[in-house]
Amino acid sequence: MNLSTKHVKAGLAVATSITLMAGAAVFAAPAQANNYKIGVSNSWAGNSWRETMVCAIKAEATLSGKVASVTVLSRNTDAAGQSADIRTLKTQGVNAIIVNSGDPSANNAAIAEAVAAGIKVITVDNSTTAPNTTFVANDQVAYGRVGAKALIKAMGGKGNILYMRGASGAGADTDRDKGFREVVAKYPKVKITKEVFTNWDWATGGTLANQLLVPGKFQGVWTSGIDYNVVTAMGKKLKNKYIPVVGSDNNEFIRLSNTLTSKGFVGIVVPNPAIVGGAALKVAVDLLDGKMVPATNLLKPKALTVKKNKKNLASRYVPTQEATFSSTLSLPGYTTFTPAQLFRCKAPQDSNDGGR
Amino acid sequence: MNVIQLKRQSWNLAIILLALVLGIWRISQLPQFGAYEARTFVLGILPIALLSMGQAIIIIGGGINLAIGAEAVLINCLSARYMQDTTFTESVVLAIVFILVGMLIGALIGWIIAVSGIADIVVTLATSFLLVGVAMYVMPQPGGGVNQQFADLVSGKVPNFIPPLIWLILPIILIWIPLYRSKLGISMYAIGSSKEAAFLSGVNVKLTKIKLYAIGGLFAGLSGLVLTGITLSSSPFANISNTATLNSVAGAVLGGVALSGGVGGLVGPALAALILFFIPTILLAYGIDPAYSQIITGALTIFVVLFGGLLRKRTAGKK
Amino acid sequence: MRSFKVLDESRISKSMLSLFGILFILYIVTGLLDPYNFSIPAIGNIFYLAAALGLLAAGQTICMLTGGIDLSLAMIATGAAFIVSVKSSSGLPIALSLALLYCVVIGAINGLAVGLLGMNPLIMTLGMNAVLIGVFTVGVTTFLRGSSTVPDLLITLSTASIIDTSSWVSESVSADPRSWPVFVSIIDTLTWPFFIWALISAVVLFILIKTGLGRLIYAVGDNARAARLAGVKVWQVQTTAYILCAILGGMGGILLGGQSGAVALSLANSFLLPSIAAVVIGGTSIMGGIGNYKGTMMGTLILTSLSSLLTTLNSSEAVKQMIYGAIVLTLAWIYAKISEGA
Amino acid sequence: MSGQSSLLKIESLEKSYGPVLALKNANFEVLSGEIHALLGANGAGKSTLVKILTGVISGNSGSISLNGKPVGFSSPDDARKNGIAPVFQDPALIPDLSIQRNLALTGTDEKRFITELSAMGLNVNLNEVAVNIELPLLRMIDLARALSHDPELLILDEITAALPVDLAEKVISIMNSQKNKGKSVIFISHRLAEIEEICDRATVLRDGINVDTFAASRGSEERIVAAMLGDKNKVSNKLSDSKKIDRSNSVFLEAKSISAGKYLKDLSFQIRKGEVLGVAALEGQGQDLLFEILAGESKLETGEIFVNNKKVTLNHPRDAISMGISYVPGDRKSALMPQRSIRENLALTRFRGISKWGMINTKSEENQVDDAISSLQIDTRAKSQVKRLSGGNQQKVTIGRWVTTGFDLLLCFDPTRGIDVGTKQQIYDLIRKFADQGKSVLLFTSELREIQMVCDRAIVIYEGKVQADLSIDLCSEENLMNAAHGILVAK
Repeated sequence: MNLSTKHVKAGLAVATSITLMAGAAVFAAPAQANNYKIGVSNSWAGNSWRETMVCAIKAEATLSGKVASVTVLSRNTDAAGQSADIRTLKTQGVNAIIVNSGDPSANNAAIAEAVAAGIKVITVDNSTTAPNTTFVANDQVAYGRVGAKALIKAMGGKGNILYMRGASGAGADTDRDKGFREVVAKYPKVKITKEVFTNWDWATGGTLANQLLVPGKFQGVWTSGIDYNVVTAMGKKLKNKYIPVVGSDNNEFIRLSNTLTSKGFVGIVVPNPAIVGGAALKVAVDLLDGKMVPATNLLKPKALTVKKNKKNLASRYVPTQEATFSSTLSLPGYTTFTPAQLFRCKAPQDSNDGGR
Repeated sequence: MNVIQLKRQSWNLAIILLALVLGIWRISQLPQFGAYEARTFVLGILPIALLSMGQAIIIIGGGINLAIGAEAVLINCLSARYMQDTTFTESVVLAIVFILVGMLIGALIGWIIAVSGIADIVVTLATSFLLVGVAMYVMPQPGGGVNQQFADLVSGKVPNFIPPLIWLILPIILIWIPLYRSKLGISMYAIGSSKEAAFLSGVNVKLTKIKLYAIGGLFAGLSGLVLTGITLSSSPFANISNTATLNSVAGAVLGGVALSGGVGGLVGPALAALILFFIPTILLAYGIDPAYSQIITGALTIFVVLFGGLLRKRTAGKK
Repeated sequence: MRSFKVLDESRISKSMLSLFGILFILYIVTGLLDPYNFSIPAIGNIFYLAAALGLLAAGQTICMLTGGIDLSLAMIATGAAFIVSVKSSSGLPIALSLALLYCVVIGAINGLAVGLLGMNPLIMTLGMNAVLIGVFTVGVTTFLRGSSTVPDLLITLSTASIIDTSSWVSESVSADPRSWPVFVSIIDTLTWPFFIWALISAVVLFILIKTGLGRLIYAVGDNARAARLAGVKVWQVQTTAYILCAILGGMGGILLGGQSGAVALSLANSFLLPSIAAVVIGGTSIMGGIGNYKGTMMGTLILTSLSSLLTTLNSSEAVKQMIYGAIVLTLAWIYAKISEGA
Repeated sequence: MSGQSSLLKIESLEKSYGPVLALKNANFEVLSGEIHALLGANGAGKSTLVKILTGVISGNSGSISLNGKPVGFSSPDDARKNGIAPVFQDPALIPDLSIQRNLALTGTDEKRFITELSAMGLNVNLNEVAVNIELPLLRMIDLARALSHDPELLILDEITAALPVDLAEKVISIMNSQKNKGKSVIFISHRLAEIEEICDRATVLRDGINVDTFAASRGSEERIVAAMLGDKNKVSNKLSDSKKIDRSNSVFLEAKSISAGKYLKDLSFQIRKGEVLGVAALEGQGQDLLFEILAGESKLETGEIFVNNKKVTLNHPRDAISMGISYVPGDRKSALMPQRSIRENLALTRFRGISKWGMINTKSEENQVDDAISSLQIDTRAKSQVKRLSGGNQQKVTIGRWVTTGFDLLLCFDPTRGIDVGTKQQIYDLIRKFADQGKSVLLFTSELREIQMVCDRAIVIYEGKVQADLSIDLCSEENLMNAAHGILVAK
């Protein structure tokens, strides 16, 4: 009985999707190898990290040789707007959609419609609760964990922490908070004495740092990526007496960590590579090729300090790139592009040479 | 038909024409056009179209509501929080309650404006902060949910595009047309056109203002509920409410509502939302960065208002 | 018949007094909750933090006095900061000139559209805002691609004290700053942003009170037709006002960029509504023709103190927003009552 | 009159705006079936009284009774329901609404309205939007709308001001027919002749108190003026002998074949230095456009303007000002900055060019402003905001601005409209003083007798042309009126 209902349901689903696809199949290019159409929906434009993520998708698509075009819908929009974008991509006839969702569940309906139409949906960076999707991201819980461990170590196992989080309610922030508190709870001499949200906004972060950094009040600072202006603020507010800071792989933070070591600064770099987009593209192509891919693909971060990883950090700094550039240039096993190809940021359809 | 009526009609005509041209253009770009695509169009504009209509009512009445986006966000958060894990009947009852809450909030804002005598823009600016704060209090993080049947009632089961279309048209039939014909409707145009003359004609200016803000709040409530129905979720962010507010003003103005008050209707703003939806998607099909659509949208709003202003100047000059 | 200085004095002094009162109460409350706030460095910090908002609000004041409003101000500010940081590789003077040019051009477009073509300022600047967001979003990946690092000199100018005292206080990092010598604290208070804000404020006050342009800004805001009948070319005044507004906004943006250490598209976004709120709290009418920059300065300080109070209170974002809104509303209300009574 | 019953009775009514007492102990009675004139100088409390009667505001103390029953009106609607219908100088019709929707707004019966309007010999397209209708017709529409409610008491506030003669006559006949129906009318006007002619009784207010009530008849003028002015100086009807027409003075401005708008067609005239030239015309003959063209505010379509025998183009008021032509518009509000001080209003023209945007020379400005204030006797008690000045003082500020600036020709458009008698006299004196200084004044007035009092010569505009160019001895009201109606005047 149970079995038969399942069969009926499956049959119905197949029938529905065939009906749905019937019209599209005539016009849309058949999803043959070397001819995939990839759609990207990104909920936040004009942000360096997201731009790099998109460039990584484009560059990797070009190099894969299997992608005909990458259609990017990248704009600052709300959940309804992003849902509309996902639907628009579906009507555009893409084979796979890579979504960096601005909301963990608000796009589920639109994603489900795409999945029902046989489109592979890969969520990147921010997880969603939509079923039948593949998730590719940096492991944010581990991010919080390794960052906390390194910070407490640099603080000598005691003291007060200025805890500058990201945006309240964002998936990455919640995950990092989980990992961070897990570790802090194990050290009774370490206290989070001030907790603020930067909303991942440099102006807010800078203002808060300037307001809160008072000599003697804190022995360590956690940032959720709004990092190097906190270090700059220390120069002024703490009169160049630096305390340890956990930051991300922002170009400028890496530079400061390298150069200010001589002044006693301990910068803890926990990379959060933006080129995770390239990994998402590889997963998308694998899925379209019919390969088996796990539902969740997490990249494990490591905490880097000048003391332990001098070479790594020295090579990460890219002088030609902007301060907020996410300075991780390759993900072994996922990406194949060179830095130059990444910076070029061309999709396969962008030029006659296929962008290569 | 006199000059002004003709002009008002020609404006609507121009907007219908523009929406049609863009619509056909967009459809011609698609591999196929069917119910699903139609549904995508309607779902894409429904929340902002409702919000633009609410804004239009307030602007016609001589005000402006910079808190209308925040009202919608608050109702979005309230409904996604309390309608999660409810039965269909409960959801419907709650929906009615939240629409009333939206009206109440609108009425409260109207009351503050009427009693304090502070400019609309200042009061609504301040209340927009307040309401977003309350929304964040209700839903500290994005999330929540809603009864699936209720969601289907709002957005229709794929690929049924009729329910959202009904939600777009129903408010015009059930709220706008009776309003336009009622004494309140005439009073709305009256206080927008000339507060003094309206007062001398026996209009209770303050009460009318409160009622109009309440109706605006009703539309904001509808918009928030529809958002919940479409996204099955809520997001309590200030930037969302600000963007929605600014878009609602752009939509109303593009739809032929004069910012000086007393002129316009609700069909224009609904169509304007459609136009604002088509522009980026058409560009997308040409592989153009959607950021360009921001430029075009902004420039279009400016030019439409400029054109309308010149038209008004010319008719006024003929007096 | 001699003393003409009575410029609606009673009303303005009354509201200025109440603004002072509110500022004082906010300060006392913040101080009682965290005694550190009573120290000189903490006071200096308020001025330091208020500077960027103060500049943006100065621009908005000029605009609103003419009966206009500039909703594109945040993007003008962000754009100026962007241009300076990206073009700083060609030298700071060139970068700054380009930013200035940008502000003048955008301000002029806004002003000419409002003044000559009769555009509604709300819609014009709203549209301009959308256009600028689009232009810079495209720009980040095309013509403005490059390092958005703010040059060191600008960082110094937007964060440092005028006199560097770091070598004077040697082994006192862990010590409470209240134990530092008083003269060090006082010198620390004199930061570049504070100085720049004070300097620009003096200029703005001078323009508004002591120059013909200032008179015309008020005149146009009060009754543009009267100004025209008196032989004033109103569009010239409006255009100048929008250009001034854009330049002040650009300066605020660059300062903000320096304080943030980085430039992003959202740099000044969160300052747009506060810039209007500061002007409103300061008693400038949104209809134009009445108000002054002194009030706006008080408004800026009140908003800055308020946000530092809320941070001190560890209040959640929700509570922050609610209190912020309630305070702006209450102040506007009190102000309306005061001016009604006079 | 003894048989008439009391319709409206006001007893010891008081109203204050903050510290200013607008009405103190005012008593006023209207009998049924009478036309009662309500008179008083500006600021005497007339408009406050009307506002209270029509429910716009409410009094602080005192009593109002209607047909012997005490009443109080909470809103204009409330007053209308009690049978009181006002018609104001600025019609209370919503500009953006059609006449039909305007009628619906006040719950007026359309058929009744059309009947009332056609009884006046007028008709209107009900779909027409109010903003497209000429002001005089709009006032008549407002009046017809008020009549449709069959009011016990009709309040006409300055309705005949600037109304063409034919329409003004219609208003008067309507008042009479109301009276014949046993209904009452309160009539407010600055035109004393009208009052003498049609009103049964008149009540004069001064400083918020009713100072005199008497039966109006021809010859009441002296009594009215005396009551309005109190102990202040009385007005002489004739001016001093300062008028000396010197035809030998050279021509300052000449207009040749000016055409513009709907009205002005081929209009020509000259004005000499030291001459006060009167302009008379019925409403809507394009005189306002003529003034605006000379002031550089409106564009000339064809024709030429010569100043000191040189052809000039006036594209902006600044061009006119640089030619020495200054403009005092009919609507004071459009020339003043209501929220700014007297000083700023007087000194405004100092900064008109970009080259003058720099630092203000405080000393010279102060001297200049002081001079203007003392020579024009401007009351400076409320100097911080001109909106708090009385209408007369506001008008002095608009003229004073040009005294500080200096001018050769002053364009005065109905400068005494809605101003009390005392201030009117000051303005007449001022205009004559300008002429004595060799300056020219072009004066349009809707009160024809002013022409004989102030001018050296007058032109009458009819159908866009100069119908008559009359020397002062021919400027009797009768002659002017004939010419204004297109009837030739013998020279």
